[in-house]
Amino acid sequence: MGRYIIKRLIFMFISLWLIATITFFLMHQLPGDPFSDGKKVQPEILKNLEAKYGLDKPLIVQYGTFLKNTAKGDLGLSLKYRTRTVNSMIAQGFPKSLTLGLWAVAVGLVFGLSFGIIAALNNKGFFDYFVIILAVLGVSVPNFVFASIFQYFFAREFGWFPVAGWKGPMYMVLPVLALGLRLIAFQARMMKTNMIEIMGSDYVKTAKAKGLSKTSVVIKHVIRNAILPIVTMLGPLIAGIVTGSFVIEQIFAVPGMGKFFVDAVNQYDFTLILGTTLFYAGLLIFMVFLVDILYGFIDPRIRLDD
Amino acid sequence: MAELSKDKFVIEGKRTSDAESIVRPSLTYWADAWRRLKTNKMAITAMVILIIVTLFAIFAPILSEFDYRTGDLLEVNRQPDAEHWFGTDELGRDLYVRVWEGTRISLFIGIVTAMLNFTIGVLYGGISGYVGGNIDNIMMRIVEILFSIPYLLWVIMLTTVMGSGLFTIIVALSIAGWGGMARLVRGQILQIKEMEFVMAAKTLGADAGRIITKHLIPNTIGVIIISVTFAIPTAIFAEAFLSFIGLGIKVPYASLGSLSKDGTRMLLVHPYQLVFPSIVISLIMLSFQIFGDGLRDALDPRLRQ
Amino acid sequence: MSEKNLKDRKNLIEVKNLKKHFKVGRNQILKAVDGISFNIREGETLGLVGESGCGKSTTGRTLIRLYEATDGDVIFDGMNIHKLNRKEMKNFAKQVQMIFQDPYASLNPRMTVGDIIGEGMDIHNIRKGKERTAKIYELLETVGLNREHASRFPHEFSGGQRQRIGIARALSIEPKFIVCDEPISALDVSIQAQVVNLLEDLQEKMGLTYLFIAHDLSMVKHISDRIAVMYLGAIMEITTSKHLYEEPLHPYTQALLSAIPIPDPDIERSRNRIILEGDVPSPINPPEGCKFQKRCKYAKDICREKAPELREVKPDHFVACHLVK
Amino acid sequence: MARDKSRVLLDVKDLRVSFDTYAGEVQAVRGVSFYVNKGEALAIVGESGCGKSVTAQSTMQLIPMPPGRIKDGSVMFNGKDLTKLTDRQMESVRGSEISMIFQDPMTSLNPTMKVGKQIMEGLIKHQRMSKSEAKKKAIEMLDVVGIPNPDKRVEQYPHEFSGGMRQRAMIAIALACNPKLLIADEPTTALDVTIQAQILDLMKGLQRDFDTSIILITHDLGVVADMAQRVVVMYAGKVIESGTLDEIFYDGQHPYTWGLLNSVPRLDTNAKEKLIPIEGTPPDLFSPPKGCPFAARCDYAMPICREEMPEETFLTEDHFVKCWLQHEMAPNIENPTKIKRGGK
Repeated sequence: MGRYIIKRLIFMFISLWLIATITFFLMHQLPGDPFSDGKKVQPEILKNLEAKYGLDKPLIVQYGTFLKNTAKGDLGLSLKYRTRTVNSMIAQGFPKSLTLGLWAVAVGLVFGLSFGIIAALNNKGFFDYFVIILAVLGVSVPNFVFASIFQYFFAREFGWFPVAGWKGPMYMVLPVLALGLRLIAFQARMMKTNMIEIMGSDYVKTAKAKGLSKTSVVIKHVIRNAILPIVTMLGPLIAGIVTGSFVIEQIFAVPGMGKFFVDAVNQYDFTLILGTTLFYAGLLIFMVFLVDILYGFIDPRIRLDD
Repeated sequence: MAELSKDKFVIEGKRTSDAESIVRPSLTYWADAWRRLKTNKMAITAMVILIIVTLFAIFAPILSEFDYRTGDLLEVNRQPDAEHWFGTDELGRDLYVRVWEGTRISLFIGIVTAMLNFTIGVLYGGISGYVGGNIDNIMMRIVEILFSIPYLLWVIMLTTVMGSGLFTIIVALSIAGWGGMARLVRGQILQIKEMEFVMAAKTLGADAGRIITKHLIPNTIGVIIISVTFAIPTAIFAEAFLSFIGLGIKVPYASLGSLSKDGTRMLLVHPYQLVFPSIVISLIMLSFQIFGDGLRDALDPRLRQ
Repeated sequence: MSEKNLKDRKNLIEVKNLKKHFKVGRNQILKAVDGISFNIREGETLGLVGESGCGKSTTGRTLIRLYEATDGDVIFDGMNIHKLNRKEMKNFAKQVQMIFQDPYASLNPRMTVGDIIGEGMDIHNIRKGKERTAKIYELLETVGLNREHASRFPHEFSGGQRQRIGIARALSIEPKFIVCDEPISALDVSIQAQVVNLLEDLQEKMGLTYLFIAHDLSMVKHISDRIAVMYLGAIMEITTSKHLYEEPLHPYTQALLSAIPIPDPDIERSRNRIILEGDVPSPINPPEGCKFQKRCKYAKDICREKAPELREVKPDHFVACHLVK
Repeated sequence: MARDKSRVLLDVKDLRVSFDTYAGEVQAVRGVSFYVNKGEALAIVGESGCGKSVTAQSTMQLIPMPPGRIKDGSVMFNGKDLTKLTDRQMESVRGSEISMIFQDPMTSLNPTMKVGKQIMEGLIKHQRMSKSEAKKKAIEMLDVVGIPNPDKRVEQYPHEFSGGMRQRAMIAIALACNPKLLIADEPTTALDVTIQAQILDLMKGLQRDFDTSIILITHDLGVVADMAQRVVVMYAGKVIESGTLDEIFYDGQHPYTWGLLNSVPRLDTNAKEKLIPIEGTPPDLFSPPKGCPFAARCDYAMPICREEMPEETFLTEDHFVKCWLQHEMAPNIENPTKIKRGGK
């Protein structure tokens, strides 16, 4: 177990280093000029700025400094907002995105799993068809379409929720729904498939042959085993939530990381892009790592030793 | 009981010829899959929708009197009417033409990207799976590290660097997207390679070329086709996503993503500008999803027995 | 079928100290086949029995070089087959064939039965066009199917029919030697007899040599001239099937024979069964000394220290046991 | 063994079970009747697809419904018709009065639940035991079925058990509540012969000690000869012959019974005789043939066989056969099997 964790940690750092390197060199190929806001910058100022950001030094030196700082957790100064560090911007934006993301995951899990369970137990019934339709729609219709529909009807037409902004719990409902819908659809579909497969398995037959009631067979034997594979899918799903939030935050004008990131992209603020990408990549790799370790604990068949 | 006569009690013995005969008509894999697919009404409907949408994407811009690039500043933000079926945008450009032009570009991106993913993925995964051993280990480790970054982050990084032309978007989407296909193909090859019919071919003296072309490819192609079907909408969505964060197709060109993005800005004032592109993109994604599901049911070897 | 006179037949295959080890996990080695030696004489059927994990299938596959041997030699008709180059291998492939266990996995589902049977001829450029078709029809009829079946796909056939298609494929290049790797294990009893009878008829007609691998000792005894009993990668006993049943010398063979229930109530009622304790150990960490010592009730110190050699204790009766005199 | 009604534990009459598939109705069991006496082991033999497993699972109402459907028939157990019970009532029968073990020990235990807990579940449900009592009993049961270190094993998961041990654990689960009837569906098919011998030995011992009746579903006539007192032979969803062990083996009357006995080689005979296979394959139960289902493969088939299914003919109180050869107009056929009473 310990050995497995160490191995995974090493692997994680190699991944992060590779990502950092690739991102760094890619960013330095950027076509735009980060210091021109459309108007001409005086050569001396430009020189000063370049010195301030270390851009006058050879690339390899810049790379070294970058690695050293990143290892310390310092992602540098923003190129556009010259007085602000990337760290401070992440600190400002990320909590909002995190709240949004966590709620979306929670909503996705709770509704997705329950829908999946009910659909499996009501196989070929009315609710099953409802879930099938929801699953296909949720997986295939782009989230910005849902977001717009929600915004138009629930906010503008019916006035149940505010149209956009981030000033309180009511502001969260629509973005969370728009972000979580895909997750609900995905989980419901997967849970249903897993449940139906397990309900036909030999060990469920054994459980029935023991005389357990339908409810305890479902709760103790079916649901637990059906959820297990979903846990392994959590990593990629959270990745989907993160990237999904870029679009959703924009539509609902949520001042989170997504908004910073989109701004950074549009303004060629390469330290900010670099920092944010690294931050997210690190976060996701770490999440996947956590999920795997967690899985090792909850599934007795997995022995984390190689 | 019917009247029993002596002649009914004469021993005739078995009629095993009956037992060995096969009554069902013989069908090839593809004919059988098509037969199965045909019975799936949803999948066929989805397929028809996709064909119609493709035809519109190809012909609607050609047949229309309007041009997707030039706007009429006197006709700005017009509601849909007999002249402009989908209305016009804030620059007075006809949205009917723009939507189908956008569909054309989105479909193009989707299909070309899926093909590139397919090519890279099949080659990489195929080699990794077939050769096996340490080469497989190393090749898969590389994929694992490369694709520990989420797909869309990859796409963002690449398009930021390469700029957002049609060509660069396709390249970026392909570079970021072949990992899944490579893993799938490798898994399939590894599994089929160990099956007894491949052993049998080796025992007969078949060389690698024969095993790959006659045994491995025909038995993986179904799964690969299904996966390509799902790769198309994924690429279309990824481009739309790029448009939303400002990295997609640039004006005056249009894609379904960029049109939707422009539409969301105008949503509260001119909702129709979002309605048409989002209906088309949703329809495409939905149809690919349903058609892909149908195709999976039709091609999945586990259902054949 | 009468008992064949086997003593004066020449050896078609000589296996010398054959080993096949697999790497599993990081530093564990699965010794599937661990130094076995035996001969197969021309025209005979050698049965190879043992329980799951004893290495019998690996032996069959290494014998015809589907797996590369870890150590040891296989001499086929004077050729050391693990030393052949690519071209010689192709020539060797014409002389040996294999029939597989799983009638569902052993036929390529995307090929017609005709192409499956014809593949060997295509590979070796033996027959083309009409001649090829004629041979395919002939083979189908040989195995009791008919020519209409050539255009059909494997999934349209039952298990027994598929197994016969597999036999036709093996016969297509007119081999001398066929490894039958549990060809009947997946079939129903009434169908098993069909396949076994077919194999026996073919042997008689074509003078084939078989290695017949199975876990069902009664069927092996029926079809084989001689039988080798394997346990954890080693051969415990080899002798004629008559001797093996009448006079099993190895304690494992005795237990194995005793474990098989006989479909005759009176006999079953009067039998005293030897029940072996414990499970079949894993070939990953086999016991020291004799592989069977952990489950052997006669085991002495020497059995735990030294692996016994396979030696001829009676004419044509080889046993690997320290305790057999 | 004369038929004594008071000794009958389970009496199945005219059971008909179908499965509705996309291609139509598969009539898996087509009017099966048999009974089990107290304390006896009954074997149901037949080839794959003959309906023996479906029969067993329908007895316990364990076939998935839909697509399965019990169309007709009754299953009398202890004075109750099991087909008429509510789900709740049936649950109290399963595991406490009738238990079942399955063919594949690798898949019949829940992989994510400790073996001990899987034994305890039934005890807690049927005998209202507390957790600690149930655990004590689970350890005891593991010991009874011959698993070493039961107090440690009770805390382990199925993947830590070998195949033979898992089947032992399945038996422990099945026998925990001391049921009157144990249905064993091919319990040793997936096991190696030496392990099969262990399990059969264990089952025989437990049958003696617990006085449990057993229905043994198998295709292996050797296992039947070893375990059973009475035999039911099934073919294509019907019982074609039934009788005591000796009556079936030494005095079988149905050509299919003869065929089964002749197609297996015997370890104890020396003559290299040809096996006599049953040519052809069993009929497709989508559209079962009109007359006797075995007629197409039967060496003694007569025109009448292809037209009408024969009624049962009783030879003794226990032994009946469904074959037109029993009819007075039919020619006399001598039993072609090689097995003779008294061995050899």
